[in-house]
Amino acid sequence: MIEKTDISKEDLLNAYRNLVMERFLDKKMLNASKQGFLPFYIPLMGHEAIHIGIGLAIRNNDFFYPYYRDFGAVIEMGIPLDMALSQVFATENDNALGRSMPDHFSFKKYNIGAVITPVAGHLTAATGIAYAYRYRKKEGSIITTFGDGATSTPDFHVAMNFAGVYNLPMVFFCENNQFAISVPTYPTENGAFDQTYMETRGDIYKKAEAYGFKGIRIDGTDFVEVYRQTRKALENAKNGPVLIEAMSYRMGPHSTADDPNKYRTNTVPEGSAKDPLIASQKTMKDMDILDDGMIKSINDEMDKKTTELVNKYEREPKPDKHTMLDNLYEEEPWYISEERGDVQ
Amino acid sequence: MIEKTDISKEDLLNAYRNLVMERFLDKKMLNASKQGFLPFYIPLMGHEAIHIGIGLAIRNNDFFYPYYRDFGAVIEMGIPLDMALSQVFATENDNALGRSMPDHFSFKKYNIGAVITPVAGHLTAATGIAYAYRYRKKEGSIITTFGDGATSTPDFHVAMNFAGVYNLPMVFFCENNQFAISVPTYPTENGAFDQTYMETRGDIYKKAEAYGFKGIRIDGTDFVEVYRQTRKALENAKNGPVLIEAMSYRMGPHSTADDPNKYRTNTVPEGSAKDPLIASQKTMKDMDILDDGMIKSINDEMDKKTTELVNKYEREPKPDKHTMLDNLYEEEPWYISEERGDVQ
Amino acid sequence: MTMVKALNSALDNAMERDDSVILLGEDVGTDGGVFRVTDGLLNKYGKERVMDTPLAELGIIGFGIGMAMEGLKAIPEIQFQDFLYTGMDQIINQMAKLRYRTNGDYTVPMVLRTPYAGGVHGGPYHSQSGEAYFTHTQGLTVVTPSTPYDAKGLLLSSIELDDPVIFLEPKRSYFIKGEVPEDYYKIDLRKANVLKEGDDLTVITYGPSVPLVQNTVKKNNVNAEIIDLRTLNPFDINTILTSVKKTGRVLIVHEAPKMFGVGAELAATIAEKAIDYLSAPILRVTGLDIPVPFALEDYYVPNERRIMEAVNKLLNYQ
Amino acid sequence: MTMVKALNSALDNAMERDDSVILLGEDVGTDGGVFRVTDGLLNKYGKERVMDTPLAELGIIGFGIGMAMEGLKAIPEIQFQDFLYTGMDQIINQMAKLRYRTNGDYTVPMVLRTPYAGGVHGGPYHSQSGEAYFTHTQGLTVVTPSTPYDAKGLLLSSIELDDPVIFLEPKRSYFIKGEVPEDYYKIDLRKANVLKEGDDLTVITYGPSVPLVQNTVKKNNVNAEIIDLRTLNPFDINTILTSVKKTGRVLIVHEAPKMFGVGAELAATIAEKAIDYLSAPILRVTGLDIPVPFALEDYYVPNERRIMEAVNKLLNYQ
Ligand SMILES: Cc1ncc(C[n+]2csc(CCOP(=O)(O)OP(=O)(O)O)c2C)c(N)n1
Ligand SMILES: Cc1ncc(C[n+]2csc(CCOP(=O)(O)OP(=O)(O)O)c2C)c(N)n1
Ligand SMILES: [Mg+2]
Ligand SMILES: [Mg+2]
Repeated sequence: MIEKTDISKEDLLNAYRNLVMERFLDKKMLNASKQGFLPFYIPLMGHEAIHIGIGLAIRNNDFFYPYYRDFGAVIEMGIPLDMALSQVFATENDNALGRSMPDHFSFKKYNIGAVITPVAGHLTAATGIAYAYRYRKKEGSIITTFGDGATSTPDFHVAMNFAGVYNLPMVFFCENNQFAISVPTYPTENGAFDQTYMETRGDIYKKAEAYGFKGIRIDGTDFVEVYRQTRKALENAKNGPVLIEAMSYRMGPHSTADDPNKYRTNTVPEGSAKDPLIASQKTMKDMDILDDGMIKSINDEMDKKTTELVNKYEREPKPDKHTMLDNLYEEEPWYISEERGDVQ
Repeated sequence: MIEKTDISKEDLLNAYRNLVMERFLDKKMLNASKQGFLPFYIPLMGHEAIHIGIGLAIRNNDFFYPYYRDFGAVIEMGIPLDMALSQVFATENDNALGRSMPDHFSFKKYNIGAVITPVAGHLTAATGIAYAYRYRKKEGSIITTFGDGATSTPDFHVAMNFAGVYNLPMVFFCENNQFAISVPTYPTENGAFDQTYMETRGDIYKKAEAYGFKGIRIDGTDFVEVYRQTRKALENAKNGPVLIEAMSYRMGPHSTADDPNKYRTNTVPEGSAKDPLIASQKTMKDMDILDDGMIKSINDEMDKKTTELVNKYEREPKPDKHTMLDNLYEEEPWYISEERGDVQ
Repeated sequence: MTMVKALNSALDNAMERDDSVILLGEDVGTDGGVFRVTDGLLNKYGKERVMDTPLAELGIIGFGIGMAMEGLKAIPEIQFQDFLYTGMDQIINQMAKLRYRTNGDYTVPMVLRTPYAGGVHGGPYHSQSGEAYFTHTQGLTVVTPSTPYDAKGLLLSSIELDDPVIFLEPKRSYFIKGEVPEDYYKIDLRKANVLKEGDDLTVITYGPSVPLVQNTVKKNNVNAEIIDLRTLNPFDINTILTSVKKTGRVLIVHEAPKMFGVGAELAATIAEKAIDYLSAPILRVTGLDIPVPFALEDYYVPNERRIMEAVNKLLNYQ
Repeated sequence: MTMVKALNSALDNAMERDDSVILLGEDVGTDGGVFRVTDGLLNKYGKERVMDTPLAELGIIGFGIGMAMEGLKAIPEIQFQDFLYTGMDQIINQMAKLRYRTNGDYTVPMVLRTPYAGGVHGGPYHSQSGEAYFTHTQGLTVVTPSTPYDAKGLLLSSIELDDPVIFLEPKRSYFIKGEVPEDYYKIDLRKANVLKEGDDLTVITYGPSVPLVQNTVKKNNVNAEIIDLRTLNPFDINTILTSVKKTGRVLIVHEAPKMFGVGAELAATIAEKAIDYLSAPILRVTGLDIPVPFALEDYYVPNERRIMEAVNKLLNYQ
């Protein structure tokens, strides 16, 4: 049963279009990586409904602190594609001058935190941002995302505890794709457990209780459901923190350095019912927003558009090497000035 | 209602004697510290029932990894008073040559881990020890202690999660004295919360559920109860980890550097019903092991004995300064050999 | 006033001017901090600005970084520098790199205060001098005062900086006294302080070792130039080279262990840029290369005897 | 075989001889490690000895320490050295100090393996060269191989040591090939390796910079003595001083940033113990003093041009 949402059908359709775009872009960026245009790439497949649902739920005043696998969320929030792709392809137009790996966005003026590689390394900063929001009486809540593996880290515990103690206006959003590279999240997810161990024996959404607040588990394959629950959580967060565990599945490799065949058999192939593209299409159809003809034409459009985009960005020039010594400090130390002579 | 325990009345009486000894020793060591014999001291008052209960529960093959406030537990385990007091007073007979602060015991041959100052810094090592026990098919379980404040640390989370994932034979024992220096543990414990914050909003014993195992809350003022629950936990731990939260109250200052009047009014004065000495006496009387005459004579005996002990150890010689460069490495590096000339 | 009071006065001045300045840390509120540096500030500014935190340095630092990202000025206190390693990842990977990796999209104007070095006989975990970990971390400014006056002025300058500062307070000097204005004033973070001019040798030192060096030089009538670095990174190379070129003999004194310590970089820089001016080896008198032993701390730290041995070796060197 | 295979072979040999050797880390089991160093070992030795862990370096390290305290030999793998800072407290405060603070009651025979430095274009968090943090930590032995042969022999020696070793694997050299015996062999951890004798200058280097130095020296026909340190702390002072006294000119090359880096201590030690033998400044060619930028890593690392500039400056110095 599909409840009504508080946004228009048009918004939902646009969101669906972004979801399809993410799917196509992902494949083409993965391809660009195989061809050597990207030394490293983090695939998105399986996460699209989560991304689009989150992006749709975030409103003007909210703050988003993403992790490294959140491309679609940023796009759905309305960040210009040019900004996002300049970052992914580390071009000279990247606002961070190509200093970080793909998908490590930092868009302060859009209220987006700076993605960091060490898993969960952003979570305590997100609590500080939430505190600053309340201190400055800003509208909006903070939402931060992370993987299932991230719940094993020191940072998760400490950030959750700080959020509980200060009763911060924030949503902790766990994108549970059931794997942290090769290590499965839970004991029960697949049959490989005689050979190895898992991330945790506790249900992730219930971990919130250890910190005195509530957690929920949701379906992460349907972007409308993700939207609805996330929006509600952002509203509720004004009264204190909320944890969401969204169940999905990492359909591709962890990164371009990874070969998932070494440790699992893929239980959610593309096109199957748990593929977020298929699950989201079903919801949209049930809501009478989408039909097969539209699906096809959107696919065609996005296929073409994303090919053009990737072709363009993969060939953009890289940042000038002389920029690399800029902006380490407010005022340049003498030894950095000396080292300018070393960059030739 | 007092259940029967599996140990003799004589054992219980001896344990009670140690509890009284701890109380007297504590006062005199605190005094020695005020007189300058100890540059730093960590008071024990309020924890004695926990210590004695734990010490009584630990059996030959169990391993104990204590924190810095566990003097009585070590004594009750049967460690010679001379070893313990040589450590506290950092004398030349200390097996660690006075290198650590008081109560930082390390008695490998008694299966006691090396106490570390950074709060909770020993918890992950305790999990590794538990793993080694199982790997080597050793009898016994591991028990590790820590304060309530320690549950806020990264180490607590990570150690609990590892224990859950590997299903380790260990007991996590939280000595909840309701304060981490000045910061109260829970929101509800006293009236000071308009002015400040607390350690956590989650009940400590329930935190175990986040890691897939069970926690219990017990009364930490009656050593017989502590003994019984701890022994049961050590037995159960053979099937996986257990968390115990023992409720007590830090009746004195946090350390000799602390003035609790700055942040609280003492709600458990000496001699009140929640004083572990009084609570334990009541249990012992109910069990017909103790009467008022015995209480008085044990007090007199321990008063005298502890005065003699402290007088002796506070005047013992300190370790020879030339020892200080020993045993940093298996094989001494050249620069340490050079630095021997610096120690004069 | 004491250095503790001077630091308290700096915090008070800064909080009074600017409501974006926020203190946080274990026991900084009701208790006023274990060394009482934040005493009285909770009452004056309330718990929104003087925040007791749970026991997690990782959180204290990360929380402060987040506040800085939203335009507040967090001043976390870490009770002892020894405990800061539990938040090291946040320092190295987030705090120090954020400006660089975002090309200034975000900055981290934040001052992480922490007492360091010995003086309280606290054994291996209340006595560490870990400054070299921070000076080697690109993006950090590392500051350490030696007097109450410097403590206040350097702290206020650090608070104004748009970069993260590791502000190391020599706890053995917490209770030394000196003249300190009640009013707001600053000290240039990029300038070393020539405490005494001299011709025969240059002694470079900082923080907890400054009084020892001053007393030793005075008592033994050494014609030494004494440089108090104040900022360890980026240090003031001009003041150092000018002095070294004048005296030709260099002694470096710090309480941290020698090997791979701060003194090594000072020596290496001099050996690169002023070798022709040197008439003697570059010597270091430092803490021993071991953890600080509880009962024997007094033998661990540099002392007058060791300094004078080195001075005499340098002065007699042909 | 490649360095990766050589390391795998060392682990295999060690595990075969001694059932107290246990591997643990993220993805070391089924996956065989992100660089495949532990490939095949889960199948051979089972999950009790090749343990996949939850995502927590702090736990991996602490767990290993506990195993060591009970007589096992833990060999944790940290996926990238950059992530190790989340367990830094365990390294500095527990692993490095345990033997000392208990006067040997407990020791920590444990080898913490981790890839470091650049080579995979992984940006600021897959490229760090943090060796100076470890060399400055009293109690640690810091080892880094430069060839497949050394990798195996040094790893086996490290495993036999009754002390904690930080074993830094230059990931840019993971796939270089060399002769490596299948059998068990060791290399002295306290001896540097003179890779090439020479008279005009001494080049001291290690780990990922070794091939660059060798190629540069060869290609440009420099009469240089090349020292591969192998162990950074405690380093082999005799080999260094002997060479420096012979050549009188010193160049230090490493990929880590210069300021307060490992090269600083080498320079400082030489400036203390051999200054009279020097005919030129002590120079360093190192990584730049910034985080490693993703798109511009190639300009960050030392290169032939920079090395030859320094060599020429040294050789022409009067
Ligand atoms: C602190 C840290 N340790 C290890 C890594 C290497 N690593 C990168 S992603 C990853 C798995 C993360 O899993 P999860 O949190 O579930 O997120 P997912 O990648 O599945 O979206 C690991 C181990 C890292 N980036 N940071
Ligand atoms: C990592 C770390 N941070 C701070 C401290 C300083 N400190 C020592 S004890 C303590 C409070 C500990 O409280 P709790 O865990 O409840 O134990 P208790 O002392 O009450 O027995 C603090 C903050 C420390 N030792 N280690
Ligand atoms: Mg995952
Ligand atoms: Mg407590």
